[in-house]
Amino acid sequence: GVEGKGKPQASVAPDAVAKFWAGKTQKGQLNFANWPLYMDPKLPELKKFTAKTGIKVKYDEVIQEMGPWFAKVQPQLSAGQSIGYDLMVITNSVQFGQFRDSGFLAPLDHSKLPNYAANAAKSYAASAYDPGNVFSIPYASGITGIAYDPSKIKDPVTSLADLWNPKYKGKVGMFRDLQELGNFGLLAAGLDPAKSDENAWKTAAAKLKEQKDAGIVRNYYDQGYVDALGKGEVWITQAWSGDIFQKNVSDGTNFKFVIPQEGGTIWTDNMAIPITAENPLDAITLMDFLYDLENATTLAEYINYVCPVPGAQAQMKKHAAAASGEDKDFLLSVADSPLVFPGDAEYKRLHYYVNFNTAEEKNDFERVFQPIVLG
Amino acid sequence: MTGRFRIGGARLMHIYTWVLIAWLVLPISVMILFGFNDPSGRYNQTWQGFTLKWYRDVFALEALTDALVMSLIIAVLTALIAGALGTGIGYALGRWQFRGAAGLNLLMFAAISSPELVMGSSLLSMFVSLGISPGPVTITIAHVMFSVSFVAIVVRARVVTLDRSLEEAAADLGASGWTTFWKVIFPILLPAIFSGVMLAFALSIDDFVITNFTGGTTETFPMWIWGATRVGLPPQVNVMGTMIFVAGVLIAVISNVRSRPKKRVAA
Amino acid sequence: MTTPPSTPAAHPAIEFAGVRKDYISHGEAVPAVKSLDLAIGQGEFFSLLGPSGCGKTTTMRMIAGFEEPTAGKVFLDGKDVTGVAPNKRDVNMVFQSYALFPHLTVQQNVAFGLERRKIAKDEIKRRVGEMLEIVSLTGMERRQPKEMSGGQQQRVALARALVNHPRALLLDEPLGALDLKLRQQMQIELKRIQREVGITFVYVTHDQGEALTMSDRIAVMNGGLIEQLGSPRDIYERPATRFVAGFIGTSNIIDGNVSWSDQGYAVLDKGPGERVVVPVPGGVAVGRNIEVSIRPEKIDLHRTIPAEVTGSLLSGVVSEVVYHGTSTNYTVVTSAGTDFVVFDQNAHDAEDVASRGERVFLTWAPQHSYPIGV
Amino acid sequence: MTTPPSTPAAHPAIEFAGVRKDYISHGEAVPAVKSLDLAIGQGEFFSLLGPSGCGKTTTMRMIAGFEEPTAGKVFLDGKDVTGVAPNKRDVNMVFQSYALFPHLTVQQNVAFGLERRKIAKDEIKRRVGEMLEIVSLTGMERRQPKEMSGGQQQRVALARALVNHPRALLLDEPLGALDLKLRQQMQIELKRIQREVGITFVYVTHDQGEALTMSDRIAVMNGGLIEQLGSPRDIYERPATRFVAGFIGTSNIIDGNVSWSDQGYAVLDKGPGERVVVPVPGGVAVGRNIEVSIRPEKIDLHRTIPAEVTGSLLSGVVSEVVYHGTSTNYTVVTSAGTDFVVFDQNAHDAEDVASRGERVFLTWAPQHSYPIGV
Amino acid sequence: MDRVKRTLAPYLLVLPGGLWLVVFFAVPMATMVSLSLQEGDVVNGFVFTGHWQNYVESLADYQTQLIRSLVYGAVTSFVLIVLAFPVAYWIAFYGGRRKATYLFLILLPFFVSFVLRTISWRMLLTDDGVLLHPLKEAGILPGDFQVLGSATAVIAGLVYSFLPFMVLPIYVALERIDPRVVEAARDLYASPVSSFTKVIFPLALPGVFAGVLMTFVPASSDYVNSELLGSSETTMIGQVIQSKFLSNSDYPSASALSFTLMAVLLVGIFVYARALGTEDVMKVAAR
Ligand SMILES: Nc1ncnc2c1ncn2[C@@H]1O[C@H](COP(=O)(O)OP(=O)(O)OP(=O)(O)O)[C@@H](O)[C@H]1O
Ligand SMILES: Nc1ncnc2c1ncn2[C@@H]1O[C@H](COP(=O)(O)OP(=O)(O)OP(=O)(O)O)[C@@H](O)[C@H]1O
Ligand SMILES: NCCCCNCCCN
Ligand SMILES: [Mg+2]
Ligand SMILES: [Mg+2]
Repeated sequence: GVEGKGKPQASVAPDAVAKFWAGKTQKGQLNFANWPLYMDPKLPELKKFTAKTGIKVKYDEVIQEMGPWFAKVQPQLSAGQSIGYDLMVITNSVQFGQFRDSGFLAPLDHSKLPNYAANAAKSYAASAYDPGNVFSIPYASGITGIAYDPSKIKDPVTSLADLWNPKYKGKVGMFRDLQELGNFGLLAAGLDPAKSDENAWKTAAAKLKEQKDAGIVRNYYDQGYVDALGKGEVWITQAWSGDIFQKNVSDGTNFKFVIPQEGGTIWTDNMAIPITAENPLDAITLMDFLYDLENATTLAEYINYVCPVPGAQAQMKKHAAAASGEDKDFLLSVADSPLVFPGDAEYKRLHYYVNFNTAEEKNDFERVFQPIVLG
Repeated sequence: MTGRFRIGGARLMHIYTWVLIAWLVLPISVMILFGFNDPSGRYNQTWQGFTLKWYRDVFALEALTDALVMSLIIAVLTALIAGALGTGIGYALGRWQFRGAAGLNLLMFAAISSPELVMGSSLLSMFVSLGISPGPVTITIAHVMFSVSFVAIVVRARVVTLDRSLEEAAADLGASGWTTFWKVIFPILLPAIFSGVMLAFALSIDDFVITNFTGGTTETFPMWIWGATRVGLPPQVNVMGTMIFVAGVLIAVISNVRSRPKKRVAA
Repeated sequence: MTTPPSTPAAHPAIEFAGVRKDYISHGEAVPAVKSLDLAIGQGEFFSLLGPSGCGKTTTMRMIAGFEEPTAGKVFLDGKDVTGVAPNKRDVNMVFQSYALFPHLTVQQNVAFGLERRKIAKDEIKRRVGEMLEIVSLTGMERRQPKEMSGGQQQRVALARALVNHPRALLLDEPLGALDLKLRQQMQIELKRIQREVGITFVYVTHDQGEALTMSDRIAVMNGGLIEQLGSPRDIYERPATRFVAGFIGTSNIIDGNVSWSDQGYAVLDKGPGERVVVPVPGGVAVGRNIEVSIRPEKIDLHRTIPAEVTGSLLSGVVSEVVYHGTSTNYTVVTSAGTDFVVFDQNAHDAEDVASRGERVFLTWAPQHSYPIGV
Repeated sequence: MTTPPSTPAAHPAIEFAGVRKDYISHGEAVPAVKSLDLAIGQGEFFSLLGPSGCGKTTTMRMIAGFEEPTAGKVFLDGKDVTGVAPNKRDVNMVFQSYALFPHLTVQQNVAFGLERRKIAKDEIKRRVGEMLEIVSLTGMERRQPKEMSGGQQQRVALARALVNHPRALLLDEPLGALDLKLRQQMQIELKRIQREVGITFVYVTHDQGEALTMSDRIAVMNGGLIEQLGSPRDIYERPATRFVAGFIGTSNIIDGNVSWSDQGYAVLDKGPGERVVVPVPGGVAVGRNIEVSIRPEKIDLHRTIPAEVTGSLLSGVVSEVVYHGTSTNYTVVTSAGTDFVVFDQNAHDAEDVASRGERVFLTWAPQHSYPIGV
Repeated sequence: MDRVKRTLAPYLLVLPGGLWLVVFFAVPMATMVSLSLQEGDVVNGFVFTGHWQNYVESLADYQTQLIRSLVYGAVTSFVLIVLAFPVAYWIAFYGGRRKATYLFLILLPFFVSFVLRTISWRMLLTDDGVLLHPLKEAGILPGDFQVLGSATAVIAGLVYSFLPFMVLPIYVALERIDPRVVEAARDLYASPVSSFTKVIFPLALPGVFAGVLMTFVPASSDYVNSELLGSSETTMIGQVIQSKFLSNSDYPSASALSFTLMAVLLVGIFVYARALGTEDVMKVAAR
């Protein structure tokens, strides 16, 4: 489970849920906006869903990064118009707060989420960004760490310092997302993101600036870092845990993912329904469907991200038992992977995102780190 | 000019011209080539074998197909609207001198020479301020905005070369103003209007920057590609790119052949 | 000429009554045609001749209806057409650049006017066919204007106008765009066609040669007014004004005080033994200054003083001899002070009569001295 | 003419020795100039005359050095210049469209050639000033070509060439772009300037009138060859070939079998009482068919059969009478079957000699019958 | 009545298109200026406060990118002149009957989507791509050799994108030169070199100027090329504006930068037009 700390979520009006869901009917279709590398490209879970419910799903991998996604849909949402999607996967970052505080998210009717209630890890309900899961339920959590290409980098990569290593000048990738970038700056400077203040940010920014000015950073990436790694543009980069696994599976590469000694960050991507969704009932049906034990298991097996359903680990082992040969080894390795089912040891090394209490704080944070990316 | 007035040798320049053309064509050939590649994974990056399957499955990626269809619809609408509005402006500017013509010319010049980025972002600013939601409609509005001046210029160029006595000749032969327009002026302007419309179509279907600002979540073909490039372009993109390329070249070649004047017959 | 006569047959084809036309330019009225009273007869080949800007085109455009007179009236076939739109006037125009419809075939171009008048398809076909035969374009029906030579295009323009059987055909410098050779060919063609169809031609040209050879009557315009109206021969041989004399062909002009006048002749004394004899049917007062015009081809050039001179005699020195093939042109600086040009047709003797620097004598018969404005 | 004479002063300005020029077009050799042997004297005004495509421009361009002869040699002032680049040849060209440098002022245009030859600034200024005075453009130094009239532009082009004091000036249809009036003015100007500066002019025109009035000598070219070379009068009055006769001015050409030949004269019998008398200095066999050319201005036209005829006599019917001002042109269909054109200068009598349809008699002196190629 | 119709006709014809331009070009520009003086954030909204510090701050933070963009634009235009001139020259003077064909070949890239052809370049040139990978494998190039990511790569991309816009106007200018003018120069003792420097090049200048006008503005404000071909060292102002609008939703400072860019470019064009005579530029640009 993933926890966070911070101010409790401003509660919604008690009748908001009823008001939103009143009169909503199933339309038999829904549009799902997700990140790339977040589902088996053959979409087995969605096919199963359609077969079972008759609801057709249009699945688009249109989210590369939170900032642009929010900026893209914000004008439509504030105009009260449909963004063309009924379900989207958004991270517990700055923009989650913006979605939430702007009133862009539909309050969830938990009576329609029995699987979630039954199978989800309980800790999620206590998250700082959405306590009580009023607006969202997790899709998956993940770890931001370091990925590298062992064919190019022979020395073992263990520490954040490797991202600052002049030996890899021009071959280092960093995230463009300010939260992600800032976190690694803080961690590299020995600071805890979740407890950081403006002074800490400035120290971190200086560290990052140093890295940049030395010409070590090739570029600041969104989801495109995977492509850059594949093309040899970067040899070592900030990365999201499951992506590297999927990349290796699909393209036969042999990249490595590590959580640095200094620690990595953990985040959660959440399924949420935009307030202007045209097919919210279909959307919530899918949300719950993905919490079915079997479905959660197969999804985790493929994407290799932290599974919000603890029961999936046992289920996976069952799958392994039923399989044989390579498949069996593979399933076992996933079930035992600390990246999918992290243990306490891992959690100790993982940090939470910076938490902003006010809009000014967030603005200050951005003003500190933005010139690094755009400069 | 005869062959002796060369600077540094015509032959050298000839070779150089071809080198440059090769350079211009290189990425296009790569695009076409990789439409026939058979990559094993998600990344169509290195040559792994020949296949035609992407031609068979061009439309297999629903989102990509939708984006292409969206691009085509917007481009057709843009071409029609900008064609009509631009023809009006072009005809009026070429035909009459009137108060405000200079201002309009300036406005068009500004619209043509403004950075796309600024036009896109300012439109977005306005839509945001007015609470207008971006989407296919705003994209079309923007596309019409930046292509209308081009149509107007193409049409105007033809109108100014129009022999004014043609109108008088028509009147002289008993045609009313309306008849003169439809029977004489319009048919003569038609090729220019057609060029303008094709230009608007091409500008629209190719546009990325302004669409990126005014499109919201609407995905056009270039936008979809821009997004997909982060995680590897599927070969279908190459196939569609090739199809658009071939169609464009064919249209250009055909209209060029058609407009080539027949040999003048001597008296 | 203010009220046209009433019997139809007697109507002139075109009539101007007290017409004036001002253009408004930058808020000011620019007079283009100052005062025009003119009747052009049925079937006449009538030319307007004059320097650039004298108002020829404006006059023409008032007939066609592209411009309305500022004052006065225009009559076509006796009917007042002031205010009638061009498409409702029964005259047709052949434009300088022909103004053929580039998108239509020859057939369609020629049929254009008939179609506007809703004539039956068959009838149109027949008439267009006939017309194309007259202008010798049969077989070219499906060509586009751009596929034709300049001369052929001009014939299409003619056919397109003529096929409507207009009361009059207006031709505004129809040959202006052609080179000399083609121009000469087309002059002959035009004249032939006019003879054949027999309708009124109103012709504008700035080429005097063209006007002289083609017209029944010529109006010489200058500064928005008609300076002289008459047959080509009238205008050439008896110019009414100095302007006309200078504008049409080459004229030698000499002036002087009348030293003797009797029996319809006057004499200007030009030094010892030299004189200009001028016929003045109405008589002229001795002592009055008059201007006399003499055409260069009327003058005889002698190397020795002729024994007996019945008309004028001047002496001078040859300053220029230019061989032109059919004629040799001499420029003579007369003792009287004026330069005289003399054309000598190379008719019988192939050698020059005189050479540069030589002293010569010029003589001409009294009737070839033409007093201007007397 | 293959080896030029050796004393410098005796050199012709320009000489062609056995020159041939083929263009390569689509891999095939197209002969433009077939064989040219020609010497143009110092200070001569020499014209090339001939129909379009006869090789005039090609000849000119070989002098300037823009084309190299396929065979033969070109000499300038006695020096073989084959292979010498245009910028190293001491001749200058005046182009049809003037080819003024549009981005330079008049001053800069005229100075261009001098600057290339690194003449001192002061000297350039002086010479340009002088030259502009000659062509009457003083005060226009700072104008751009587009701000000048056609005639002024032409004078700039002339000045730009002349200022270099070239051995010869080549003018390729320099007046082709001008209208009639301006053209005539410029002809006079050109002739004046040539007289003043006294250098060789090689002049190309397709206007025979221009060639006749301006040249010292004319070469009439046809199909890449010179058909006749001589003075204007030679060429006009004694055309060497039928082509020359037809190309220069109007000629009446009649042929027939010699029915009688004696004492340098031949007679062609043309029906009862009608005949053509031709001088044949070398004699000609009876019965031989010969062609005779007669210029229209040499012919007298009579309404009644003349009492005494010493030369030729033909009868015929007038088919066309065209008044031209200085002359009246008659077209006569002769009984002999050929159309004759007769120019009658309107010299003494203002009335026409004959009118359409009338029967007339044509006479001319023996020396005006010119047998072609006998 | 007819007369009224006639005087109204141009206005009626111009109205829809003109209005479209005013409403969707001129008004947005004004809106943008207004937005650039506002304060606030997306969630709570923006209010007009005449906050000109937006300009000060964003310029302070991003002047490097602005200057870099202008430099890239200028270098691009310059390189384009050098590359395009010989081609335009050859086509204009030696293209013969195939002129149209050559021009068509030059225009070929336009038949492929702008984004797609830039991506194709990236694909070709990328560190382990089809071009470099084999060379690295063969040991001809060191393993860390890279083309992408440098200013050179970005400028090369810009040059590629805009090459036809330079070739065409220069070609048009050269094509208009009367070949006899060149002959006249030779006739007047100009060597091949001086007839080029004294006549051909000066006469082609309006085309060169038009080419600069048509390439400098879009090159300076581009962001696709530097995004795809560049690195963090090559960030251009377009990327900054794009990010501020489309990632950070920071409309006021994005607008301020946008307007600054526009103003700088306009002043540039104006000075430039003045320097060479406005008439010429307008004429060439109006083609
Ligand atoms: N639309 C107009 N507005 C103002 N002035 C005009 C207009 N059209 C003609 N004019 C003036 O009216 C006068 C007569 O012009 P018009 O065109 O009738 O002359 P023209 O005899 O046909 O001359 P040209 O031989 O040059 O064709 C000229 O002074 C001319 O400048
Ligand atoms: N560059 C060329 N290539 C091929 N043939 C040519 C070329 N230039 C001229 N010719 C041909 O050579 C012949 C002579 O041409 P030239 O230009 O010398 O004629 P011209 O007497 O000047 O004719 P014009 O009076 O029309 O100017 C013509 O048949 C022409 O078609
Ligand atoms: N391939 C899926 C990656 C999802 C990453 N989302 C989390 C972003 C945290 N900033
Ligand atoms: Mg006129
Ligand atoms: Mg020629």
